[in-house]
Amino acid sequence: ERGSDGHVNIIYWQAPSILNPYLSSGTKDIESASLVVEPLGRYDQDGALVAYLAEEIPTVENGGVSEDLKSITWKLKSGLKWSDGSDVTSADVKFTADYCMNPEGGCAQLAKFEGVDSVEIIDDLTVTVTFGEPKPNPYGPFMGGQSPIIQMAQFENCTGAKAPECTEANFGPIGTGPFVVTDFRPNDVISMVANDNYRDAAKPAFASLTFKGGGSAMASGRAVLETGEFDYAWNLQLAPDVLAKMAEGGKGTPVSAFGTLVERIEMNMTNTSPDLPEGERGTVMHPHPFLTDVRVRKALSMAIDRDLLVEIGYGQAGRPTCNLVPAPLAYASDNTDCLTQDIEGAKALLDEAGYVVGSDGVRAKDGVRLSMLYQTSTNAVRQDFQALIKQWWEEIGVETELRNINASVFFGGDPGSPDTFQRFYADVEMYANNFDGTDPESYLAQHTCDKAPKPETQWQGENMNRYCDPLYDELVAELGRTGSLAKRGEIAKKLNDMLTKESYVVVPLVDRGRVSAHANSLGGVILNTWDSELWNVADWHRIK
Amino acid sequence: MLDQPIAQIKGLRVEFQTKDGPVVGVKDVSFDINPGETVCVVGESGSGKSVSSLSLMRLVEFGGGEIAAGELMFDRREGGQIDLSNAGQDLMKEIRGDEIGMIFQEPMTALNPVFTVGRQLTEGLRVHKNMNKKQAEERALELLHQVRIPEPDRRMTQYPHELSGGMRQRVVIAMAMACEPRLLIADEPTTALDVTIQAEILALMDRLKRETGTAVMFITHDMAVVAQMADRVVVMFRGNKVEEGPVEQIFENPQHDYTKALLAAVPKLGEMTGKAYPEPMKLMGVEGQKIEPIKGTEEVILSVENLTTRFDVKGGFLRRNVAQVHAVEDVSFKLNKGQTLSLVGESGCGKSTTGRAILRLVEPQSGKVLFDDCNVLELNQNQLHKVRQDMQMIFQDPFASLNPQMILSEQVAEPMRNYGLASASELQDRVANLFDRVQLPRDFMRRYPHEMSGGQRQRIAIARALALNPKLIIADEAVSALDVSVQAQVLNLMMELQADLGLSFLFISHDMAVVERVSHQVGVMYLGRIVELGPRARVFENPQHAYTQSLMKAVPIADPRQRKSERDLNFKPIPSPIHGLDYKPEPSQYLEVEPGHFVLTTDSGY
Amino acid sequence: MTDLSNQTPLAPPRSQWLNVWDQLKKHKGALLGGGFLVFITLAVLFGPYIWSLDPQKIDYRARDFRPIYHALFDADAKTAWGNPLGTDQLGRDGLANLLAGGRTSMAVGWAAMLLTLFIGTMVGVVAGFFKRLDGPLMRLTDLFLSLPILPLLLVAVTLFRQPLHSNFGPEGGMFILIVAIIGITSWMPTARIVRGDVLALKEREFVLAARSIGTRPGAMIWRHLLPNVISPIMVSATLGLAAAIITESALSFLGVGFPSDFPTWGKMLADAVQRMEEFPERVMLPGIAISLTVLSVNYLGDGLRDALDPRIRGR
Amino acid sequence: MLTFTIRRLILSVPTLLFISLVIFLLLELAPGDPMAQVPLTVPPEVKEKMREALGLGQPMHIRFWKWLVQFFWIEPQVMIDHFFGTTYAVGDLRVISWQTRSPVMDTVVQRIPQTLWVVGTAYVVGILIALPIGIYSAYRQYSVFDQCGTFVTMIGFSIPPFFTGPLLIVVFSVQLGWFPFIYDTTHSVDDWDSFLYQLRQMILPVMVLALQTTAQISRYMRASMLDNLNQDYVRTARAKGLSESVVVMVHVLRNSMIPVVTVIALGMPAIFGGAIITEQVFSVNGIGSQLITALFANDLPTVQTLTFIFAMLIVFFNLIADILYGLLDPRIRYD
Ligand SMILES: Nc1ncnc2c1ncn2[C@@H]1O[C@H](COP(=O)(O)OP(=O)(O)OP(=O)(O)O)[C@@H](O)[C@H]1O
Ligand SMILES: Nc1ncnc2c1ncn2[C@@H]1O[C@H](COP(=O)(O)OP(=O)(O)OP(=O)(O)O)[C@@H](O)[C@H]1O
Ligand SMILES: [Mg+2]
Ligand SMILES: [Mg+2]
Repeated sequence: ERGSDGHVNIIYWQAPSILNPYLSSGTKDIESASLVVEPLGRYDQDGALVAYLAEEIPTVENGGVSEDLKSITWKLKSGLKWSDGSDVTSADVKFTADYCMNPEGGCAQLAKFEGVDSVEIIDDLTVTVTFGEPKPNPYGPFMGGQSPIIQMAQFENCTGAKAPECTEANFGPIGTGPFVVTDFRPNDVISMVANDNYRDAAKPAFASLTFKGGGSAMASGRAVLETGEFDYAWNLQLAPDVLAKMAEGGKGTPVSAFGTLVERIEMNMTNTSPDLPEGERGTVMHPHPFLTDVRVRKALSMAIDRDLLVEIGYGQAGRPTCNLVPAPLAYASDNTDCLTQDIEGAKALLDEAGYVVGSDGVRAKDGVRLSMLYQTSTNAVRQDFQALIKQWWEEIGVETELRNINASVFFGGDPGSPDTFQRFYADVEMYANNFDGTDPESYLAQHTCDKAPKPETQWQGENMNRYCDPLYDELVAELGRTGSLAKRGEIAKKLNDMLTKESYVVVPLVDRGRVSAHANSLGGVILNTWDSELWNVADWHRIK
Repeated sequence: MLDQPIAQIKGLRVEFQTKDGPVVGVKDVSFDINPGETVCVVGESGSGKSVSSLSLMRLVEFGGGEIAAGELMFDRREGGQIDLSNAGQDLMKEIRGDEIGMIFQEPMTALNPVFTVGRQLTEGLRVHKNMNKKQAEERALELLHQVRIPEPDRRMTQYPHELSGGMRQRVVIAMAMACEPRLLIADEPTTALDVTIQAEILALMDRLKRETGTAVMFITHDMAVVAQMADRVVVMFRGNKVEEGPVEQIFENPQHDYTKALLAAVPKLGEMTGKAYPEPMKLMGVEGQKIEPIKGTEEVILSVENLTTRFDVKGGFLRRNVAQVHAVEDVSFKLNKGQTLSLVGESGCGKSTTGRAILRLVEPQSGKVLFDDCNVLELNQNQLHKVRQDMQMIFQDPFASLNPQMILSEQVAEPMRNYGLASASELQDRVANLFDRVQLPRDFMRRYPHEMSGGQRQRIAIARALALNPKLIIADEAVSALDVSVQAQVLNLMMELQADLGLSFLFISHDMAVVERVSHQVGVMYLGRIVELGPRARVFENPQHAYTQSLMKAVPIADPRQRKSERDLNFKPIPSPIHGLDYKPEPSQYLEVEPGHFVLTTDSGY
Repeated sequence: MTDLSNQTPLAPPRSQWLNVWDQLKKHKGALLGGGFLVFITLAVLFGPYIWSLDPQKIDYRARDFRPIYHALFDADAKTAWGNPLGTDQLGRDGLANLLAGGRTSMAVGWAAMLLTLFIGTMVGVVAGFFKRLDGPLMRLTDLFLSLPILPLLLVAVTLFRQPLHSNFGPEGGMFILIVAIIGITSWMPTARIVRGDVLALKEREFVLAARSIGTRPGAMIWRHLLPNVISPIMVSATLGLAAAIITESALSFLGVGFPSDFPTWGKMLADAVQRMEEFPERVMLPGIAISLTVLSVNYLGDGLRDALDPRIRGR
Repeated sequence: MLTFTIRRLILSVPTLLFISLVIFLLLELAPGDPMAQVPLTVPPEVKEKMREALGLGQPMHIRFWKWLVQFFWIEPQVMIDHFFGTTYAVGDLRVISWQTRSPVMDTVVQRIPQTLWVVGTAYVVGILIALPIGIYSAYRQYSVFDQCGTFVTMIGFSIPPFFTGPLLIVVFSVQLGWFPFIYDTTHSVDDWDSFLYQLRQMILPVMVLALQTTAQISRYMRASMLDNLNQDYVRTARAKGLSESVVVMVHVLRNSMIPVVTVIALGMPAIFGGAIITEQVFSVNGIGSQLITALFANDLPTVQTLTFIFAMLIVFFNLIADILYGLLDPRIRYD
């Protein structure tokens, strides 16, 4: 029964700063907003699509998606009400699209609406989204936590340049979700109560909810697992032994699930020596002196013991992987050849490539020493990884200098800074990346030649390693044209293998899952890495 | 009852625990103090005078001292005699301030800077006499009247720093007298003050003693003061009592060598009457002293014309000047080579400022300072640097003018370094020679200022001034802070140097007897102006200006048979030297009463 | 007949520093502090040659060893004589890390402290001595007080890391950068205190006296002012060393410090906080090392201050 | 005194303007991008659009001028509107945070209370503990108490809060379970029980912060007391027959407090500035954590505004310290 279970406390160690997912794409903001505003459909814990506000998920089979893959028609459930009591109509859906696609708004989810030509209202409950080109995956708009439906009445005057000025709306959107915001303190805490107009009269079980943000993963883990002050803690990025120790506290349980997040090492194919003039440094003009040799790259990968990395860094929240696309099953390659460490093999490979050990223990060929700069963002686990990998590489005769950079600089795209991951003024770098939803097309397309960051594009671009293979580009184009799921899977696997086991340009290390924790008295938690973790909060309840 | 002494000190021995083991402050001292009697304790610096008095108050403990032996019998107001040396601090608390009052050596620091005078005065009264605030204030006001502070009502709400030194000392006295103690201990209450204020305070204490019958233990090293105040005298020397007796006996028939030396060293006003030129003093225990008049020359070395120095008083919005302190106003004089010109006058009349202005340590407003025919006031920094080589200054306070962190040889060597006069090896020799010159043992060279006695320190200052072979030395109260015996040595040294090297001195002092001893010329200053200027003999023997005359009267005479009575003294408060910006002082005009003897005819403010 | 001449204790002339040393010897705290400081300095300098285990050597099988003293009260604890202070979660030797970390921390601490003192004293003395510069310099102090350290660091890293890196190597370059940043962001309190003291000193007569004997401003500051502000500088020094060691660790925390394979006490402490309950020694050891160093510098500073002050020394 | 104050206040205007310019330039120069925390899945084109929407495309001097106008002209109007119900600022663009897209000042106002509660209380508690320790250590210099005091305060000074914080949490929250350690900012005090709860949730962070304050202030207090205990006026006070307690607690203390009070005043801006690490450890989410989140998110308007408010406080409290000095010490006169 709605509201019968009292109060629930959620803690995120990153605090939400806004409740409008169209103005911020931070996970904390999207997930907190998912308590209030809902999309037409969501991905479930297995990545399958589930209808939320929509009657059902449109597909080619049920006629919701046109044969030419150029349009998709959504039908809203009838009788849906906003939390202020007004009806949800297709106008709201269209408004949502217009809101985000407004060229002046700086919408954070614009990518979701990529290729959308128009959104038409068919009737009060039906809208059709038309794409300019065939879209094999038409579930961009209105699917998942990133693109929920917002109320037209509330946001009508907040479009375009005025979007950021509507503080009240951005802090307390009217939604269809199980909870309603009563008090929003940016970057601190959100207080919510159950939505009286929620479509399921029996839900949510909790009458009120506090969403606390801030602190550290350590503190939030403690609050749930050791002291029981909170019921749910998000994303406990802690060393496995620390987490295990905390779990002994007995007040709660860590839960984990896997998505597509892969911790990887990227190899730089260009020379970034500081001696090169600015403008040429780190561009395709100067190929890397030794990383362009696939044998070196492979040897580097072979020297790594991924099992140990997982054991030390992630425990139950990680598993070794050799794939850039580890999931979903349809797209995951069966590539496992990198899983066993082979130091001797690596040495042999380097010998074969002509790199011989010098007096200082570092291999060299023709005066080119295997000496590398290995950069990553500052983070305890990554630093441990760096230390381990450095040791292994040193064993095979590769000298490694470590550098770690403040995450906000490393991942910030400031073209003026030499330390961004796009600029990649290092030989190898390590970070994690994933893709939205379940379709890896745009993810794989990041490694085409034209996406290489270069001075002309202000160092923007996603092809960090400046990998360039015309074959790869062609295959990506083909993927864009292919509609059949099976065929798409095949191409995607091929692309994945080209980057990993064939060229070792990208050296995946760990398939990183998500660990969160809930109090033992909190029932109904199903961890979902494909959508907001709080996707089923309406089902949460207190175990008596 | 009357012949029972108020306090008896028997065999007192006080030790201090220091890092280098125990130091004996007082070895063995015994004497009595009878009711209504003034006992003067004299002795050189460090002889244990203060320590004895502090022991009587049981305050030595707070300075790290310990009464190692002896009895301190004190006759309480009620309840007869007790031995203070083993009384508890609780009991002492009752006695201190109530039955024994104490006036401390340093009036400048003895008052708490952050409380008003009124508050500090009433504190003791409220503790001992159980008065309420109002009663205590009334009584405090009465006390301030008694010590003759001008405008006592206003003083109650002022802070110590707002009072002049003399006023502060009077507040301290009022504080000590507050509860009408049976015994008053005065530890050098006037040493730091100038003659007129000193005379005033001595008169005041004398009157209070007469009116209330308090016994006084008066500590000093100034024999003239002793002669004026004492009934009995106790002479101390290095921790021991060496002589005791009625004042006349001590002065007329001293027994102990030290007492004799002490008395011999006292310069007496009038000693030089009839002599045209200054000459060194005869000292005890110094063999083969040659005493010859120092003539000097008639060649002018320094000529000051219409020197005016004013300090800005800032205030108001944007810190503009709102008024000026007219510290030196239209001063002119000439100083001859090899001679000494003395400036005398009250505290704050502008003596030091005149000296500093000549060296441009303060920037004068206008006037001319001709030194060797170049106008010092027009020089730029580099030229000034050069001229300072020939003009040196000895400062008022020898301790303050030496850097506490620097060893002495360095300080003496510094001027030579500044002018690059000697190479490193030569430097040591020259410093050593200077030490010899001022009669300091060479092994003092590695010492620090605080390891020296006051007289020794002053000699260092002199050595430093001599280092550059200057032609002129400005000696600002160079001997005021010293013991008489040391003072005599230093004076002799200066005169000897003058005779040998042909130095000229501008001698600034408020001690008339000393001035009489050393000067060729004397200038009397009052409120920034010279009111009388002339040859020493003329000014001393025939003072013309009213201020000079009263100054002469205030000088204590080191002869117990010539006591001054309070009625002879006629004090006028000094007017303020602060005037508004639009105040235009009139130029000074002088009348030449005798050849070379000038007297101010225009208004001086006196 | 009493001897009336001046009796002067004829102490043999000794050098100034011998005096200071004699005085210092009498200060128990200073001796202890100095002794410990010498010990720890020697240990971090030469320790790595004696205990030659590579602090970065990861021996995964030997991870999470406890210090050997642990065996005293817990016989089952994983201990090994090869790792007397235990190992960390990657099997790196605790003792070797402590020694290597000490090297960096002490170096950073001392260098940054000296820089802080240098800038602070300079600014303070100049502001106090030259009236005209007082206002501007004090406003400059306000400015530095309000500068946020993190952006400052990021700017410095962006601008200077590469040149420093190529000239001094990765560690050397970072060392200079960190020391410089800590130095320029923490001199302000020293400057304020020194300025206050100099203002008071300037009114003292010996400064006037020095001027009258022709001392030029430079020499004035050097000979007369600086030696007399030693005492507040000493206090700043003690606090400054601790602050620098801690700030360094906070910097690595923020990802702008030393490379991660470069242990420092602060970083060891910060890293170990997560496992504080299970392995208290990992926080305690670097923590104790920092505290003891700071304490001994404090005591040594106390002693030195007393020893350098001739007024106290004489007693 | 008044004119001194006014003069300094007027002089501080150019100083502050200059400081704001320097801060602005520093932030501009610093590498970093408001899009740094946007997930990597968002394509660069979209990020570029978002940047433009934030106004990042405009030239530097225009942005600085805009900020100046917003901060010095519009924000004060908003304040006036708030207090007097006027409508001067309606429709004007205020300083807007890039993270929250809401006026920075609103967030600041929202956060001041918890910062003041926690950091302010800690400061007060720290001082209240430090003063007696400092006084007694000086009065009994080199006694056991003094030695212990020195020892403990130096340890307190040399141990960083990122260690003491978790330590206290482990002991008092996890092991003993006495106090909560996640600060509830929504908690409002309206009765005895809620006050008790407020106390309980404040105790841990306050303890951590107070340790640092205590360490520093007690050192200053001790030094200052030592300076004054040997002064002549103390002997005079004793000679008047005052009891030891009056001598020490009235005469000596009053003088010793002069430098200490100014030190305390100079520490005040730090209260408003929050305590970055402690706030993070206990999730207090005060000003300190606002600044650090803004820094990491490269939220320049917030950083600029907060840093500048902080600079104003520093300048202001420096002035206060100077004035206090003059008020407490009658010897000092400013005009
Ligand atoms: N607190 C102390 N610690 C160590 N020695 C002390 C202390 N106070 C005084 N003494 C020593 O005790 C001796 C006597 O000192 P006292 O102050 O009584 O001299 P005094 O006769 O009053 O000299 P002055 O005329 O200079 O005041 C001196 O040798 C001095 O060094
Ligand atoms: N730096 C200064 N600023 C303002 N006023 C000053 C300054 N120096 C001296 N005065 C004032 O100038 C006047 C003369 O002072 P000066 O020091 O020359 O007196 P003095 O005759 O040497 O007195 P004493 O015998 O006390 O040394 C006094 O009123 C004094 O207050
Ligand atoms: Mg004395
Ligand atoms: Mg004078």
